[in-house]
Formats: sequence, structure tokens, C-alpha cells
Amino acid sequence: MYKEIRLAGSGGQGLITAGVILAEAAIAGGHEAVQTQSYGPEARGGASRADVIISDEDILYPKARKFDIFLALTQEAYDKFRADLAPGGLLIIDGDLVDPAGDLDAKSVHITATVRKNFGDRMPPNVMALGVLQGLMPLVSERKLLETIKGRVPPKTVDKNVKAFKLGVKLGKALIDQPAAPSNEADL
Amino acid sequence: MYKEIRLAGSGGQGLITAGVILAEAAIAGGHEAVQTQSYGPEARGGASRADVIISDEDILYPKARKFDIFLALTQEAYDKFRADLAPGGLLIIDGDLVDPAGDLDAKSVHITATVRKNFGDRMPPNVMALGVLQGLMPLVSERKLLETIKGRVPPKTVDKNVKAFKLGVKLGKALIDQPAAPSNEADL
Amino acid sequence: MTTPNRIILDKYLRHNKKFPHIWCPGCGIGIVLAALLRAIDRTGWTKDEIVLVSGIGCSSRAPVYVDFNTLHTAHGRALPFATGIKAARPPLKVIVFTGDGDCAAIGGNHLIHACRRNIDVTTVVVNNYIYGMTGGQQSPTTPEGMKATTATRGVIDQPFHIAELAASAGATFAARSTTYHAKELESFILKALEHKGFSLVEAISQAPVCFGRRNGMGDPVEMVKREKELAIPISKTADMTFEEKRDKIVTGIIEEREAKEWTDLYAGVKKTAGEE
Amino acid sequence: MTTPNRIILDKYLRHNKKFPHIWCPGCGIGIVLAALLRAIDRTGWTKDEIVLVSGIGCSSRAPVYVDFNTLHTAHGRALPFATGIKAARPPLKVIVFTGDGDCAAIGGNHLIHACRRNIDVTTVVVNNYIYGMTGGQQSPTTPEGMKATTATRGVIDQPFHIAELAASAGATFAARSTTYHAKELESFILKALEHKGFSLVEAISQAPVCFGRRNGMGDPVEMVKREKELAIPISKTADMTFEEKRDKIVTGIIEEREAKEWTDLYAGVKKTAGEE
Amino acid sequence: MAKADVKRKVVIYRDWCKQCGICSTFCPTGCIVKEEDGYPFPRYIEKCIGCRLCELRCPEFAITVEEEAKSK
Amino acid sequence: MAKADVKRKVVIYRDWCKQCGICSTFCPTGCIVKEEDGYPFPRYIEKCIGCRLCELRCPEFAITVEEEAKSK
Amino acid sequence: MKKKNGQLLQGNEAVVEGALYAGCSFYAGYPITPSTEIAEVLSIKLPERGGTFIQMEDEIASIGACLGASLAGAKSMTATSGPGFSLMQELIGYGVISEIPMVLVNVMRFGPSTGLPTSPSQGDVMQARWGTHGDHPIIVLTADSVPETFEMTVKAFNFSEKYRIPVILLLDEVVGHMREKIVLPAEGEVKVVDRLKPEMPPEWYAPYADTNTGVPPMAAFGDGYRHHVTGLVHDAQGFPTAKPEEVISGMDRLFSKISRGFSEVCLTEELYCEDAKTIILSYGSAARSARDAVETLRADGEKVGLLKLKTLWPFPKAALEKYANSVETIIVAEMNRGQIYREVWRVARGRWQVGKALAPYGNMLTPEMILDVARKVTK
Amino acid sequence: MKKKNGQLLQGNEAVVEGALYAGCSFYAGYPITPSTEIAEVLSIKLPERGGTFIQMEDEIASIGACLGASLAGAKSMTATSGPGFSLMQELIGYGVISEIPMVLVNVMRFGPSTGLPTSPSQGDVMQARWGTHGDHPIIVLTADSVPETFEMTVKAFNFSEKYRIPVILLLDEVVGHMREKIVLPAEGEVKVVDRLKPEMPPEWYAPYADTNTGVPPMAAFGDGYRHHVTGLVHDAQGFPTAKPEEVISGMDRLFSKISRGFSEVCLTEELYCEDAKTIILSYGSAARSARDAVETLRADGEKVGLLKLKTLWPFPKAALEKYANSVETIIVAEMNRGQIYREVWRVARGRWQVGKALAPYGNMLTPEMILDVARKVTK
Ligand SMILES: Cc1ncc(C[n+]2csc(CCOP(=O)(O)OP(=O)(O)O)c2C)c(N)n1
Ligand SMILES: Cc1ncc(C[n+]2csc(CCOP(=O)(O)OP(=O)(O)O)c2C)c(N)n1
Ligand code: SF4
Ligand code: SF4
Ligand code: SF4
Ligand code: SF4
Repeated sequence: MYKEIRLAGSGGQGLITAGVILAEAAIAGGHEAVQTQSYGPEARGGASRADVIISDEDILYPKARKFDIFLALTQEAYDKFRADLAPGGLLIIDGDLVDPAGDLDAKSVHITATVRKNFGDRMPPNVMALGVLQGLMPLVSERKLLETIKGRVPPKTVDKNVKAFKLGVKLGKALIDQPAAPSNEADL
Repeated sequence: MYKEIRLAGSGGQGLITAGVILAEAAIAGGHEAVQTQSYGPEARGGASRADVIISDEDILYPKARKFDIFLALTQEAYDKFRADLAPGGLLIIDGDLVDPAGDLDAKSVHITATVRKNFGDRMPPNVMALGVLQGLMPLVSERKLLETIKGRVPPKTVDKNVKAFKLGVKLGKALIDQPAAPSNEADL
Repeated sequence: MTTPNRIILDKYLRHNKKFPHIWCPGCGIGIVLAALLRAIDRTGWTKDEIVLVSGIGCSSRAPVYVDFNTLHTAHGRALPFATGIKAARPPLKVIVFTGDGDCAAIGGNHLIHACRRNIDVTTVVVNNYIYGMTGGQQSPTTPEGMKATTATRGVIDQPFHIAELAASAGATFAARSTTYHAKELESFILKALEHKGFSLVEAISQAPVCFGRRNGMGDPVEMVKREKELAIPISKTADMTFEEKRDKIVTGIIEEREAKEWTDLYAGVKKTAGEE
Repeated sequence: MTTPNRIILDKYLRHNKKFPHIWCPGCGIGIVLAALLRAIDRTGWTKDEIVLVSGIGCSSRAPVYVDFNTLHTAHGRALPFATGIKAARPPLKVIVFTGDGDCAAIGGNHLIHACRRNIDVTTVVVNNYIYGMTGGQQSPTTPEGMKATTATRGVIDQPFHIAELAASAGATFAARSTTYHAKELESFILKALEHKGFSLVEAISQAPVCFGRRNGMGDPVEMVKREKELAIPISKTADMTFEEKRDKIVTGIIEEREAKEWTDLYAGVKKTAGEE
Repeated sequence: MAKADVKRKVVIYRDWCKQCGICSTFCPTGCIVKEEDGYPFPRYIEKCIGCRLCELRCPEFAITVEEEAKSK
Repeated sequence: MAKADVKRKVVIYRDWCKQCGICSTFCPTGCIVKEEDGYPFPRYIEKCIGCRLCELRCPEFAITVEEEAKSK
Repeated sequence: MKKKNGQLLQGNEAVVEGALYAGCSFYAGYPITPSTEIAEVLSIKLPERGGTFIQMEDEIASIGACLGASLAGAKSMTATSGPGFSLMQELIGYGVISEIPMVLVNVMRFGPSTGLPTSPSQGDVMQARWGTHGDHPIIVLTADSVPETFEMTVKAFNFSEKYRIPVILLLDEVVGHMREKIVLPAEGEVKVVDRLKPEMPPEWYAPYADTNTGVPPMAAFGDGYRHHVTGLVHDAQGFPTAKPEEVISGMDRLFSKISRGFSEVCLTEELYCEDAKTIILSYGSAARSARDAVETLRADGEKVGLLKLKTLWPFPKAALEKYANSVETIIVAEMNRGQIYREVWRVARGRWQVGKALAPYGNMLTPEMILDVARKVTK
Repeated sequence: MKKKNGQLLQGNEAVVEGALYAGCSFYAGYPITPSTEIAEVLSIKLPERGGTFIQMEDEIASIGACLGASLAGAKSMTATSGPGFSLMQELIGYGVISEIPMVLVNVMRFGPSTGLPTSPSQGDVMQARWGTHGDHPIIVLTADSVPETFEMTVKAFNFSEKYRIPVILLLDEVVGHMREKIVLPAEGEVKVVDRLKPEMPPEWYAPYADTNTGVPPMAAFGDGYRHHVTGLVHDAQGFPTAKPEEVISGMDRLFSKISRGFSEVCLTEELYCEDAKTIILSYGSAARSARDAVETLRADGEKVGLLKLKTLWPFPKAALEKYANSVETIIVAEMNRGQIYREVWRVARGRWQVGKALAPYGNMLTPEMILDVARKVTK
């Protein structure tokens, strides 16, 4: 396996944490993983993106270039990086926040809205997004992911996040009409 | 002509100025001259020494190594540098302040005492020392020396210094018993 | 009709820069900058004669947006550059726009020496109690007990009071206000600009993302409310103890006195020297 | 019989160092050093637990002569080194011996921040109004109008008052005395050493060669007389104006207050952290 | 010009507004309110007394309070 | 020990003395005087009151004022 | 909290773990991107272990406090980036001449000046060697991955303690900020060196005496060995001297203590170099791309090797000399305008050609960029 | 007060005269031996000519004030020695990237750290090239005599104005403190370059635009050309940018404006080099001894030449290349542990051997020390 994943949106959506969780779960599952992120001209808020490379071999060049999976939670992120999705790659967008303008490949989910509805305003969409990704194309074992989530989110929010993740998985699974790139890593 | 001269004593005796005057007069007389000085571990008072090289050709290496003339106004200076006087070189000491311990080559003059007696406590011995040197072994024209002295000493002290210089010349001439190294530069 | 902001928009903002500016939603830097621009407008100075100098930090990003001679120096070094500009060309109006870290941490020595020299430079410090640009580390003004990324268990150092420190270092004008008191702030800055000699205005400002959030201070609105609540005019502090004043924001003119200004004095040196 | 100087000679001077020391005849640095040594002797501290730190300058040459743990750092940097030593090993008694240039020019930022931090370091500043070691350039304390090699037409900057500046930056003990008042100086230093928190004693001192001579102040004796004449205890200055105080040397304890000390507070942080 | 003779307009430039809520919170008359969408709006313009506090406190240069003589 | 019972010795270490004149000038009793050769000397030792000001103010650590009980 | 399969750690976090592993008990610093995480994490972890974290007023104060703490016996560290590194230069020289161990981490960003503060670069390589005034020896290490960052941080402390010298760990933004897998060693698994303490009675102690290693034992302030420390040239006792023979022996020892340790200090890693006609020499994050390129070229049958520097200074000349007779071209792959490239020309002395694959604009050097250069050479 | 036969001037005084001749109207500094006389004399002379002298609180403030003054239109200068030079490093980079002319004199003393503060040395040569973080171009000049000090000070101002870059004048203590004869040129006798000012209307002014020389005209603050100056990488208008194409063109211009001027900037003097089998390469006060040694060797019939560097950086490679086919050995004579010596190996590329005659202990290099080395080579 060699997969490049980009999670992009804005600061506060917790996508760096999502990237870290994904990479950490991959490692826990015995893979190699590298997580990088972009910094704006300053180490401040604003746009935010996390890249994860998961592989079964040593990862040399650490930066993502043609991603196999791209999750966009803002229009800006979508516009900026859409072109770098590999042909046949998996594109997930938050349908309420991103207008894919006729992009037929886009899997559209209502992540932010679902999070808000179920967990209120202060809950970031990151963990549910991971669930969606897992539902659509599991890269690492769900158990490892859940364990990692529990270790990485604030202690008080563990339950909520576990729920959000599971909800995400459901949303993701629901999206699979015909799996374009069926994953054989599902049962890792 | 190529002569290395060291004037050494303690801070406050004005020997740097003396060196500068000598070098400047040499230049005014059409020679090449380089003046250097030593600094202690800090740019502060204490021991002090000025070196002058006078030559008719370009002076390359600028530091004095084997001096042709050595004027010592303190015992410390005498002890430290006596060995670096070239064989046959001219050695002038202030007989009241330096004990040459049987050094037969030493020309002993009472510079400091004479200055004190004639001009009081606050007058430095430097210009008289130049006079002594001039009396003993004129390296540059006396006129140029006098002109330079007038330009370099504090305006209010010009007259006193001219007098001191002339007195020095007398003292110097008086020392010539049989000129060991007769100078043919006397009438430059 | 020209409202204050219309003037700012039409006359002082650089039209080729991207707006809205880079500062986080609700951050007070923009309020301080607006107050400065309104005060500048009231001086009647031309844009060509004004030099706006900053160091490095969120607040120090201000000059890029405004249409003066603008200079974004290195971290902490706005005042030496400003001093060089003013000393070399005294007719210029030199203004420094800086942050608490830029001005009082790495730049602290330049601050006290500019004060001592009493050179005719006006410094506006946005004191948001934190290093914003690097993401929320403790600053020399962070109040004791507050949290920062490098003081997660609470700050243990005493904080500087910049305006008072400046005064005691020799600044001949020093004042403090807050972004809540935007109008007062503007008037202090105007006074500072018109003051001959070194002047400093400390603007207490909210940094909701890098300071407020970590310290449970709520949103920008809550933070501005806090300024309103904590502010106490200096006139009312005469009988207060150190402890009582400790958690307050003392506003007002801390120091205002006349003293000969450096470039004026140096003009005198030139005159004497030229005549010697 | 042990007279104060006997104690110094026998107990504190390094016997392998060359005496007399390097300072010029009549320079006051030796008087300040002697006062410090007498004060140290009165604390009862052992030589092994004392660290004497300096920067660069004539006054900063003091540590080499005395038999403590001694550290001669870079120009202006005594306080950061001292802070590191104290923070890393709080039982050590850390004393800084510095000059006005070292401490208030290039080292000014470290000074105000050490004050702010209220770390338990005692700083003794020999304020001779000049840069001695480099031969007599203007210092941040040179009074207006005085001459220096870089201000032959007279200084035009305002001077710092180091003790007051330290107090306003947060020092919890600050005092000033002179070499004339050698005994008072000793007692202030003793108080400073025993004070918990950052303490500073400013010792006004004569620099006959590099300052006095250029300013027609006569020999060392005249300069010491001048200190006597200009000194005025702080208790008598309450009703004096800025102008009246300007040419005086205000002596006495400028600031003395209790506040939590940095290493103590940090010990608390360690305790909390360890228990988390 | 007497106050009553003045017609006011509070112009909020939405492209620059970052919805911080300062203007609406501190408007002394309640003229500006925060809308559902997070943006401020001078819903009760008739209450506006022209104090300009909103304008002065907006961190984004996004508000101007304009006054016009009322056409009688 | 009553003052009268004390014998004083002002020891000046000439090797270290730089002849600055501070001790002799500020000796409150005139005990120390500056000699012809520039060095201080406790010429009027009987006047010495043991105040030690000379010792404290000497920049060179060159003076010690010693006291001994007078042998009666 | 050791994980079986290792754990995910950021490069900057690996510095923290390495420092703690090596026994670091003191950190003084001033925040600057992209090194700030080191300070932030240590501000939490140090006091938990009885160590001390202090935020100073600037970078000069930061290194000053570290040197002071080291003199008081602590293993100390600071971290910064280019602008702060420039400010620390004066006191780096102080640490060298006064022989005070400490570790200085510079997570490089693009310069000069503020430059591109969040963009990667390896632009401070020559500065790390020459940035302070006067002739001086120095040790500069680097790393290309999170595990290597841990390893080299421990080495940095070890070398600094062993040789009594500030050691610079020069990382680049990519390595500092990336997260990857690391298996942290258990206590005792990796060697930790502590400074040699004097054992003689205090009267006999000469803090700058020559020894058989050239490194004298070091007493901490407060240990009962009262001594003098100065940035002036000093004699064996630590007292200032200008006597030519003492200056010569003192300064020569300063250099020779390091040169005697060259074989231990100069760390490199080699891959396929034995039969290589072309060697790609690289370090830091660029070395990852270099290895990628080398693997590709080998797969294509090209005789290409990789020489990875883990020590930058002293320059590991011997590792190049080894192949002087077999290699035709050495291509230097780095993220600057050719700083180590110059150095490779210097030691080449005509024996091999030197090529370069550079990324000097705040960008990451990619395997393709290296391949482009290498293919021209191997063709 | 011009004297017919010339006058006696100290090297540091020659810096002052050269600066005033070149139009320097601003000096900010902080005293340090052995450069202090420059400040002291300028503090007297500048106000006499309407210029400004200001003593700052430290060296960082000094260079900051100079950069500010230059932006306000003044030709500005500061002077320092090693420790101060180290402190100035950060802002040197600022001056380079923001393209601000100024002259920085470093009268070198022996380091590292406080070292031997009154002893001569040429230990800061590599620091002058590499001391600030990040890749950057720089111009560094030197001089071996009082007249040459005057000449090179004027050149330093000229180059700084022409190329919009801080120029470093690297003197050694010997040259700074010695007095010798100099005939000061009359006004107009030596070329003085002033910075190019913009002539277009302000709306069209781009302070960092490319031009046919690579050096854009420079408006002073207050001239009506309001613009932005930053230490961040910037576009032609001076505004921060991280766009790759703008970073590339901006940074490349920074380097190419200097490389286009190499032939003018790289100054050397040659003596008997044409037929020389051995060339002694030297600079600063060491070059005086080198010339002495060369004259002796020629008198002995040896084919020895002298190559004296007046420009140290950019390294005058072309002057060496010229003799690549004729010279067998280049002996570098310098007062450090072989800093330029390394550079000569770098450019040698196997074509000549490199020898060294060094004085690395705060001592002056003597003709005899050079002869010793040279005789071994020529034998
Ligand atoms: C020499 C140097 N050290 C550190 C930094 C990193 N740095 C950039 S801005 C900043 C602090 C800014 O704080 P402040 O001045 O309070 O401004 P704010 O961002 O809060 O407005 C720091 C530490 C730097 N750019 N240069
Ligand atoms: C970085 C640096 N800048 C400048 C100097 C030169 N310098 C040495 S001592 C000194 C001033 C000393 O003045 P002060 O601290 O007042 O001490 P004093 O000699 O008067 O006792 C200066 C400027 C230096 N050593 N290092
Ligand atoms: S130079 Fe000045 S400060 Fe230094 S010892 Fe002499 S008088 Fe004292
Ligand atoms: S001008 Fe005053 S009353 Fe009117 S909307 Fe603004 S804040 Fe409210
Ligand atoms: S104050 Fe400005 S930015 Fe904030 S909500 Fe109102 S208009 Fe928007
Ligand atoms: S102890 Fe007092 S009275 Fe006696 S000699 Fe000294 S100063 Fe004079």
C-alpha cells in the first residue's frame, strides 16, 4: 500500500489532529506513515491542511504530491488542491460548504451540519470526517483508529468523538454506491 | 636611511605623541615613516610605547624589531626592551628613573627632572625627549620637527614645548663625546 | 460624506493590498491601527512625510496596509531603525507600530534607550499580552497566572507596565488606553504625535485566538467587555495600593513633560561645530 | 587581629593574582569591590556557594581577583548567565558585578527583564558615568553637558538613573550610594544580598583617568569630594522638583518590597508538574 | 444642524466583516443587531444617534456611519 | 574596651598603594598625611580614632587599621 | 507510554525526547517558527522531571542562560531558527573558548533576514561553521528523519559533554515539523555521556589543563572547585593571559581536542558507494529525496551511491576520501545555493567532479530534481 | 590642511577621511577596541559638516540606525570589531535582502569571544562571508596600508551605493592603528558614486524592479515615493510574497546584480606574477610582509609573485584563474588558521598546490615566517 491523503479546510476544524490520528493509527497497525502540514506565512490561524502518507515501505520523500484521497472542508481548499488529486482518486467534500461545480467524482457529505446537529457548535468536524473516510475507504483498522482517537482528543470529549466517528463511518458507507477503487485493506 | 626607533615609558608621558611628531616630521621632510604603538590587554593607561620607522623607501613590515634607537623613560620599559636594541644602536635613558646596571652604552639624561624644574609638574617629558634625540642623532630636519611640534601640542603649550625641545637638543648635543655612529643626515 | 473610516479607506489604506487583512476575527490590532490613522489625519501631516516603522509580529504587520513610507524591520528593531531615520532626516514624522513582545521583550533595550534619548518618535504598542504571530507564548506583559503555550501552568513572572516603564526610562509622553476606548485611544495618539520628544501610547488590545481562547476569556466581545470593566483612569488610582491596581488597566496619560528633544539638541551641536 | 581589609586580604583575594590590581590610581572600583567583600563576609556565606558574575569593562574585571566561583562573561551579558546559574541551581548565591555601560547600555534589556522576573540575584553596578575600558566614551549615565571622547561638545542625551529604572522594571530592592559613603554602600549591599528577589545597588564611583580628567574634575580626591557634596539622602528629596534633583546624587534605598521570587515560584511549578 | 434634521446610514461592508460581533454588542442604542447569518445589520436605524462607536471599534474598517441632512 | 585602652596601628602597604591621596584627605582626624614622596603615612597616629574610613575607602586594599589592647 | 510498533512523533518533539533521554535538565529560549514546539513541549515536560524551563527576553539571553546553567552543572539546551541563530553568534564563541557544553538547535527556515519564515531551507550550513568571530572549532550535526533526530539530539549532548563544546543541531523545517514513526529506546539502550568531573583536590584543579584527550574535567559552580571562567584567552587555570606560549598551547588544544575526536564525531551513512561512479551527497530532509533518487537510479542499473552526512562540521572529509579513486562525480543535493557543494570542491583537489542539485528558493528538493541532474552525469 | 608631502594618518583616521570624502553623513556606533577611533573622530567631524553622529545602546541598534538613516537618504556607516560584528549579523542580512546601502567597518581583533582584544588577527574573514543566516551575497573589502584604507573606504561606499548592498570593510588591528603617510586626494580627484534615484512618477516606481543592471533606483523616505520595505521575501513593489515565481526572480536578482559586477568589484594587485611558479597570496597587513618576502625571494632569483587581495568577497577567483596554467603553488599568507587558504583550495580544482604561512595566535605575520614556507616550496 502507498496512499497519499490530504485533509484541507480552515483553522479550527481540527484537520491537523485528524491527520495525526490517521497517521498514528496507521503506525499502530504496523504501517509506515508520515504526516506533514502546511504553515501559512506565519504560524497562525487561517487555512489549514494536513497530509498523510501511509505505506508499507519506508517513506522517503515525505510530502504529498498526487493524493489518492482528498477531503475538502472549505471551498478555498477545494479550489486550491482539486487539481492535485490523482486520476481515479477519492474526493470527499462537505456538500454544505463546498460547491464542486459539476465535479462528478465528488462524494458529498454533510459533515459539518451533522456534527452541529448532533453535538452542537463547539465540536469540530475532524473526527467525523475521519469516520466518513473510514466508511468509504478504510485504510487502517477501525479498532486502531478508535483507540488513537481516544488517546488524542481531549479526555472529556472522548465519548462524543467516538460517537461522531461512528456516525461518520455510517455516512461514509452510505456513500458507497459502487466502490470506484475497492480497498482490500478493509480488514487490516 | 632605514631607522627603527622605540620610545617607551608609561602612560601620561606623552610618548605616543612624541612618536607621532617624529613620524610626521619625517614625512614632512620627504621620508617615509610608519608609527605604531602597543596596546595593553585593554585600551587603557599603564605602560606605553611608540615605535617609529623612518626610511627612504617604502616601509613594508610596519613593526619595529631591532631598533636603532631606544629611548627608555621607565625601568620597566628598559628591562623589557633593552635586548631588542640592535648592536651599536643608540640607547637613551632617563638617568633618574632608569638604572642601566652597568650598561655602558646607555646615554643617560635627566629629562624628567629637567622638565619638572623648568616647566613644572604637569608638563610631560615627551617633547624634551625628542629634543635630546635630535641633539644626539638628528634623523629629520630640526625645522620640520619644530613645525610639527607646534601643530601637535595643545595650542596653549606651544611656547613651553618649543623651549623644552631646544633645551633637549642642548642636552643631547652635550652627550656627544665621540659620536659612535656619526649621522650624515644632520643637514636634511 | 467623509466619515472617519471613509477617510481611512480612501486616503490611507493601500488599495493594492488584500483586504480583509490577515488579523484573526475580532483581534484588536485593526482597531488600534484605525485609531492611529484617524489621529494622523487630524495632524494634517502629508503621507509623504510620514514613516511608519514596525518590527515583527502580528501587530507589526500593520505598515504593509497603509500608504505611507512603511518599514517592516526585524523582530525588536523598529526603534533603532526609527532613530536612524529621524536623526538623519529630522523633518520626517516617524511613528513606530509594534507589539508587546517586539517592543518590550527582544526590543526592550531599544525602547528604554529611545525614551532616554527623548528623540521625537511616537511609538504605538499594541499590548495584547501575548506573542501572537508565533502562536501564543508568554510575553513580558502576560499577567501572572495567565496561561500561554510556554506557560501552560500559568505565568510566574511579574509583568511589565510598558507606559510606566517608558516614563521612568525618560519618555516625555506616555499614555495607556484600550481598544474599547477607541476614541480616547485616538486622542492619546494624537497628543503623542503632536508631542515634541519621545512619546509612547500603549493600547491594550484583545487577542481572541492566541490569548483569549487559551485563558477562557470568551469571544472578542467578552474580551472587549473585560477591558471596559478593568479600566480605571489614572486620576482614580492615587490612593490605590500596588495590589489593588495589579489587576486593573490603568488608563490615561501616565507622563507628560517638556524636555529638550534629541534632534533639536543635535541641530545645536551641528551649529556649534560648524562655527568652531 | 582581623580588620575588614585583613579579612579581605586573607580570605577573599586570590593570592595567585597580580596586585596591585589593574585599575588606575584612585579609581573607585576597588572601593566598591571592597564594600562588596565586606558585605559578603557579613552574610556568613561560604566561598563555594558564591558565584560572582561580570560582563566586560574595567569594573567587570573584578571577579578575576576574588576567590569565589567567578565568571567573566561577554559585554552586557552578565545577567543572562547569572539567571541561568541561579535558575539551574537555586542554592547558589549569585552576584553580578558590572559597570554602567555593561549593565545599562548593551545590557539594558537583560537588566530590566531580570528585574521583572524578580529572580534572586544581586547586582552591584559601578556607575562611573563613562565607558572606562575603551577609554572614555559617553555612557547612558553620563550627565547632560559632560564631555566624553564621543561627545567632545558635551552629552545631549538624558541620563538613566539606574536604581530608579530597576525599581520601575520590577526590582524588589534598589539602592544607591557612593564610594565616599563606603560604609553605607556596604550596608546597602548587605541588605541586597540578604534580600530575597532581584536586588540592585548602584555605586556611584570616580573614574579619574577616563572621566574626571576630561571634565576638569581634578584628581580622585576632588572627585570623591564631589560625591560627598552632591549626595542627598532620598528622605530629603520628597519636595524637590525634577530640575532640583537633576544634578544631585540621590542616595538611599529607592525601592524595597516583598514579592514572590522566581526560583521559589518555579519550585512550585515543578511540584505541581511532578504531581500531575 | 439639529440632530433631528439628520438622516443616518450605517454601511457595513460585508466582504471585510469577520463577524466578530463588536459593533452590535457595543452599539449603545441597539441599532445594530447580529443577524442569523452572523453578520451585523443596522436593523433599527432610526435609533442610531450617530455616535460612530461601531465605526471606531470595527477592527476591519468595515463600517461607515453616514449622515445626510434630511430633506424636509 | 574603653577607647583609651586601645592602641592603634595604621598599616599602609606601600607596594599596593597608588598614591591616590584618598585616605589622607578624608581621614577625619588628620592622622594620615601625604608625604613628600607621595605616599600616605600615619604621622599623627595618636590622633587616630579607629574609624577605619581610610581602610574602607582605599581602592587598593592597602590599609589596615589594627587595634590592640594597651598594655597598662 | 512506549508503543509496540513505535509512535508518531514530530521532529521537534523528537528533539525534546532526545534531550530528555540525554539528561537535559535546563532549557532557556525565545520562541521562533519553526522551532517553537521544542520550547513549548519542554516547558511542560522539564518541570515534570525536576528540570527547569525559562523563557528569556531574547535569543542572546537564551544562550547566555544556557551557558550559565551549564556552568552550574546542568545539561542545557536552546532552540531557535535563523534570525535567532544570528543573534546567538557572539555567545557561541564564548561557549567555544570557555569550553562550556550545551546544545543549540537551529531549525532552519528560509533567509536571509525574515525571508520566508515557514519555508524550508538548509541555508545556515556555512553560518553554523563560521558565524561567530575569530577562528574556532565547532561541531554541527543534522538529521533527516524523526528517529534520526532523536538519535542526533542524544549525540549532540554526548559530544558537547565529552568535548566541552557547544554542539549545534541543524535541522530543517521539513524534519522539524513532519511526524513519523519512531521507536523510542528504553533507558540504558543508547549511550549517554556525562561530563568528566574533577576528582583531584580543589587546589590541584586546573579547569583548562591539557589531558590525554585534550579535554579537561569540568567542575560545576558550587562543587567546591572555585575557578575562573572568561571569554579572554586564558591559561590552564582559567585566568586571562597574553603570553605567547600560553596563547599557543591554549588555542591549539581547543582545536586539537576536536580533531582528535574526528573519527568519532564525523558521522555519515553510505549506500551503494563501493562501486559507485557517481555519489549523491546529501543531508537533512534533502537526503530523503536523494535516497529515493538513488534507489530509482540503481533500479535503472546506474552505478550510483548515496553518501549521507549526519555530521556537517567538522566536514567528514574522510568519508569522501575513501572513494577518491573510484568515484567520478559527486553530486551535492541540498536546499540552498550550494554551501556543502563548495566544501566538496575544496576537498576534491581535482580528483573528482562536483555536481549540484539544489533547491534554493524555500522549496523542498524533490527526487525528480536530483534525478534530472544525476541522469545528465550518468549518461 | 593638505600637506605637500602628504600627511601622517592612522588607519582608523583614514577610514574617517575616506568616509567623509565619499559623502558619508551618518554614523551610528558603539565603541569597541580597536575600532573606537573611527567613532571618536567622526563624532567631532560629522557635525562640522552637517552630518550626524549618534552613539547607540549596542551594536544591533547601531546597524539598525544606519539602515534607517540610509533609507532616509543618508550615506551611513558603522564600525566595530569581532564581538560587535557578531551581534550585527542578523541585520546585515536585513540590509542585503532589503537592498540598503551602508558601510560596515570591522577592525578585526583576536577571537573567538573577547579573545585577545588588542591583538591583531584576520580571523573574521569567513564570518564576513557567512555570518548571517540564509544564502546571501555580500561584498567585503580590505586594505593593507593607510592610503589603501582611504581608497577602499571610498570604494566601499561606492559599491554599496551602486549595488544597493551593505559593504563590509575588513581591516586588521595593525592597519587600523598604524600611522603612515597618505596624500589625500582633492575633491573630484577620486570618483564618488551616489545612489541612483528614481526619476519616474511615484505611481510607476517599483523599488525592487529588475533593471538592466539588476539594481533598481532607490527613493529615500520623504522623497514622495512612498513604498514598503521588509525583510520578508518581497515582490518588485516591496510587498511580501511567497509566490514561487516571485521568490525565484527576486532572490536571483539579489545575487545576479553582484555577479554582473564581479569584474569591477573583485580588486586585486599583482606583482611579478607573470612568470611566477609560486604565488604568495595575501591581504591586509599580512600582505606587507608578503611583499617584503617576495622582494627578497626575487632578489634571490626565485620565480615568486605576489597576489594581493583588496576584495575578499566575492572571492576574486578570476585573478587566480589567470595563472592556472603557469603557477605551481599558491601560498596563502594570512593571520588566522587558514580561512582564505580553504578558499584557494576550493578554486584550485587540482590545478595548483596550496601552501600556507599563517599567524593564528594574535601575532603579526612576519616576512621571515613567509620566507620559511616559500623557501621550502621553491627549493
Ligand atoms: C530574532 C527573532 N526572534 C524571534 C522571532 C519570532 N517572532 C516573530 S513575532 C514574535 C512575537 C510577536 O509578539 P508581539 O510583538 O507581542 O506581537 P503580536 O504578534 O502579539 O502582535 C516572535 C517571537 C523572530 N521573528 N525573530
Ligand atoms: C559586544 C561588545 N561591544 C563593545 C565592547 C567594548 N567594550 C568593552 S568594555 C566597554 C564599556 C565598559 O563600560 P562600563 O560597563 O561602564 O565599565 P567601566 O569600564 O567604565 O568600568 C565596551 C564598550 C565589547 N567588549 N563587546
Ligand atoms: S580607565 Fe577609568 S574606570 Fe578604568 S580603571 Fe582607569 S579610571 Fe577606573
Ligand atoms: S453610530 Fe452609534 S448608535 Fe449608530 S449604529 Fe453605530 S454605535 Fe450604534
Ligand atoms: S465590528 Fe466590524 S468585523 Fe466585527 S462584526 Fe462589526 S462590522 Fe463585522
Ligand atoms: S582609622 Fe580613621 S582616624 Fe584612623 S587613620 Fe584611618 S581614617 Fe584616620
